[in-house]
Amino acid sequence: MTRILWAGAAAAIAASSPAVWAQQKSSAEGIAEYRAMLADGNPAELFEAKGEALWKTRRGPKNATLEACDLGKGPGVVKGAFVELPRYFADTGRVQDLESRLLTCGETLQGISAAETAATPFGRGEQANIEALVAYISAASGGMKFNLPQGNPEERKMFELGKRAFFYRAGSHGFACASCHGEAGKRIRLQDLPDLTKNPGNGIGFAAWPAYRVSSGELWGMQRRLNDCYRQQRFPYPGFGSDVTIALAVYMGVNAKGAESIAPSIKR
Amino acid sequence: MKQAQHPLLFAAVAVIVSIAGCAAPAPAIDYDAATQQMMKASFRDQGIAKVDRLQQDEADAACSKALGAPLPDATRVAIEAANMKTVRMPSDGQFIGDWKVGEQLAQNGRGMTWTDASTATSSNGGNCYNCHQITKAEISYGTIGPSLYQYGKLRGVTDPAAPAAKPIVEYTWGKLWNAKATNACSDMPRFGHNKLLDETQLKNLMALLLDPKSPVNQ
Amino acid sequence: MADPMRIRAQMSGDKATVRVLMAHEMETGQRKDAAGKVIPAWYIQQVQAKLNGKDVLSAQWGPAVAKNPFLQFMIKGAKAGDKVSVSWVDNRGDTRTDEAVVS
Amino acid sequence: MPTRRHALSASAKLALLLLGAGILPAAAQAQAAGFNQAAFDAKSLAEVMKALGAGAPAASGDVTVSAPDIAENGAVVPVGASSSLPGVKRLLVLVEKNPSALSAIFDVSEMVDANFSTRVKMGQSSDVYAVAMMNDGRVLYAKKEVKVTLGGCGG
Repeated sequence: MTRILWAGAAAAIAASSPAVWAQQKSSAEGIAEYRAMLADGNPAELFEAKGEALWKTRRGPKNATLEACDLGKGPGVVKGAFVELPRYFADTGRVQDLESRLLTCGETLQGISAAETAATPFGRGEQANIEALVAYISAASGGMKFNLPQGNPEERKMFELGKRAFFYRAGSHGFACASCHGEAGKRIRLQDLPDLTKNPGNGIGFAAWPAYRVSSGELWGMQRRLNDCYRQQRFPYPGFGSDVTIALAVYMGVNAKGAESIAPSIKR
Repeated sequence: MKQAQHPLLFAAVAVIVSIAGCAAPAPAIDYDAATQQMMKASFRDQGIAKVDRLQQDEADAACSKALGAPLPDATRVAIEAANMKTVRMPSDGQFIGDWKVGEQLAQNGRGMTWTDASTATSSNGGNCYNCHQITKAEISYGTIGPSLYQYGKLRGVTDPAAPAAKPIVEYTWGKLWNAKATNACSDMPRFGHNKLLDETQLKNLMALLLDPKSPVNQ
Repeated sequence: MADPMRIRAQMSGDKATVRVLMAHEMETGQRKDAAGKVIPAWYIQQVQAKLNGKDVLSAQWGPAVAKNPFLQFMIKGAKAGDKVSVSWVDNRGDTRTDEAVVS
Repeated sequence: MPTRRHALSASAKLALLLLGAGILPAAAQAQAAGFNQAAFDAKSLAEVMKALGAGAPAASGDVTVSAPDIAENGAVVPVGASSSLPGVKRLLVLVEKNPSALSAIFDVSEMVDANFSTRVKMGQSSDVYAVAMMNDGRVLYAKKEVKVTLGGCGG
C-alpha cells in the first residue's frame, strides 16, 4: 500500500515536469510564429527612408548635408561603417558610437548643437532625426559581420571599462547588465536573453539593434536601448553618448565579432 | 678605468629602461578606479533615481569586481554572514498573508525606476515572474531564477504554521528579505533589506509560495 | 506633412502582391499623457488603392489598427510596370498619397 | 459672430447639426466622408453588424482568419482575413474584447482578392473575427483566439 502511494506520488511529480516543458515549448513556438508574421513588413523601413533623405538634405545653420560625415571609413562612406562602430576618431580624440558620431557631424558640418541634441528627449526634435539616421546607416551594413577595431589604445581601454560597467551591480535592486545578459539560455518573461559576454550569434543581441520597437512604435538606436536597460536596472540616468554607454557598446560589439548585423530589426 | 666604466654603466641602464619600456609602454591603468570615475561622470539624477544609487555596498562591489567569476570562499562567507544579520523576521511572528494579493505582486514588475513617481513600497511590485515560473497558469515567466511552481508542496509544507514547517518558512522569508544572506552574488533583489517591499507585501508573497491553498501548490 | 509610405508591389503568377507601410501614430484617444490628459484620437480612417488610376480597394480603419500600419492585398490581372497608388485620409483630414511600380 | 459663423465649413455645420440631433457622439472628430463612425463605435459584434445594416453572422469554413496563437505584444498583432467564396462584398476584422470591436473594413472589388492582412492592437487576450459580408446578404465569419502575453520587465 505504502509502495503504491509512493509510486503514485513519484509518477505525479514526474508527470508535472514534461507537461510544463510541453507548455513552454508551445509558447515559444507561438512567439516564434508571431515574430515571423511581423518580420515581413518591418516599419523600420519607414525610418530608413526618412534617414536617407535626412542624410542628403541641407539642414542646420550651415545649410549643409551630412554627406561629408566621416563615420570611420572616410568622409561620406556609409556602407560598412556601422559594423565597425564604436571606434576611435582622431578629430575628436574620443571613441564614439554611431549616435555620438552623428552629433559630431551635425555640429561640425551643419552647425546643429551636439549638446542640445544630446539633451533632447528621445523621439523628439533632432533626436527623432538621429533615430531615422541610425536606421538608414545601420541598414547600409545589413548582413555584414561586426568587426570593431581594437588597434587604438583608447579602443582597448573602452573595452576594459565596458566589461567592468557590464558587471557593475548597484541601485535599489543590485542589478548589473550581467544579471540578465551574463548567461546563455535565460529569459525574462518570454523574452530570450542573449548572453552578451560572448558572440550570441548572427542577428542576436548587439547585432539586432537599432530596431523598431513594437511596444512603442518607435525606432530605437543602441543609445536608447541602453538607456532603457539602465532604467529597468533602476540606475540613475545615463547621459546620451556618455562614456559608459560607449564603453558598453565597445564591449558588446567586440564580443559580437563575426556576428551578422540584421539592423534595423523588429523587436517586441 | 674610471672613465671607461661610465659608458658601460649607461648602456646597462639604457637596456633596463628599454626592457621595462617594452613590457609596459604606458603606465598601467587602474581599470577599477577608471570605471568608478566613468560611472560617476556618465550618470545624472532623474526623478526618484538619484546618482547615489551608483554607490555599492560590500556585496555589490565584490560581485562586480569578480566579473562573473565565483568569489573566494572567505569573501563569500563574510558577505553572506553580514547579509544574514540584516534579516528581520516579521514583527508579529506571522509569516503568511493572502496569496491572491501575492500573485498580483508577483505579476507586477514596476517600481523604483526613474519613470516611477515614488519610492514607497506601496508603488513597487515583486517582479517575480520576470525570473521565476510560479503558478502553472501564467505561461509568461522568466528563467533567470529557479521554478517556484509547487514550492511549498515539493518541500512538504502542508501547514505553514506547524513547527515542522518552521525551517522552510524562515528560510523563505530570509530569501525574500535578503537573498545575499544565503548566496553572496545572488541576482535577486534584496526586497526587505533594500525597503522594496514591506512586511505585509512579503507575507503575501510567502502565502503565494507556501499556502497549501495557493495555486502554486496545487 | 506626413512621412512617405513604403509600397512594394511584386508579381506572383497573374497577381500583384502589394505590401504597404504607412507612417502614422494611430492614436486611439484612450491613452493619457504623463500629466493625465487624454491624448486625442488621431488615426487613418480611409485607405484607397488604385491600379493605373483605377480604384481597386477601399478600406475604413478604426483606431485599433496598429501604429505605423501595415497592409497587404493582392491585385488581380496586374502586370510588371503597372502603377499602384495608395492614399490615406485621417480623422484630422490629413492625407497622403504614394505610388510604386509593379515589379 | 457672423464672421465666425461664416468661417465654419459646410461639413462642420453638418457635423454640428448631427451633433444637435444626437446622431454623432459628442466626442466625434472631423471625419472623412464615407466613414462609418457608428460601426467603429460599436462595442460588440452584433452592434457592428447592426450599424452596417447586416444580419447575424454564421460561422463558416469558407472564411479564414489568420493570427498568431500568442502575441508577444498587444500593440501589434498581425491579422489576416480572407475567403475563397465568390461574391464577397466586404471583409471585416474585429477584436471582440477591444473597447470598440471593429478594427477594419475592406471593400472587395473585382480587381482584388478577398484576402487582406493588417496589424491591430489588442488590449487583452480575445477572439479575433474575420467576417465576410456577401453580395447575396449572407454574413459569414471565422474566429480565432489570440493570447496576449505580458512581456519584458513589466515596465
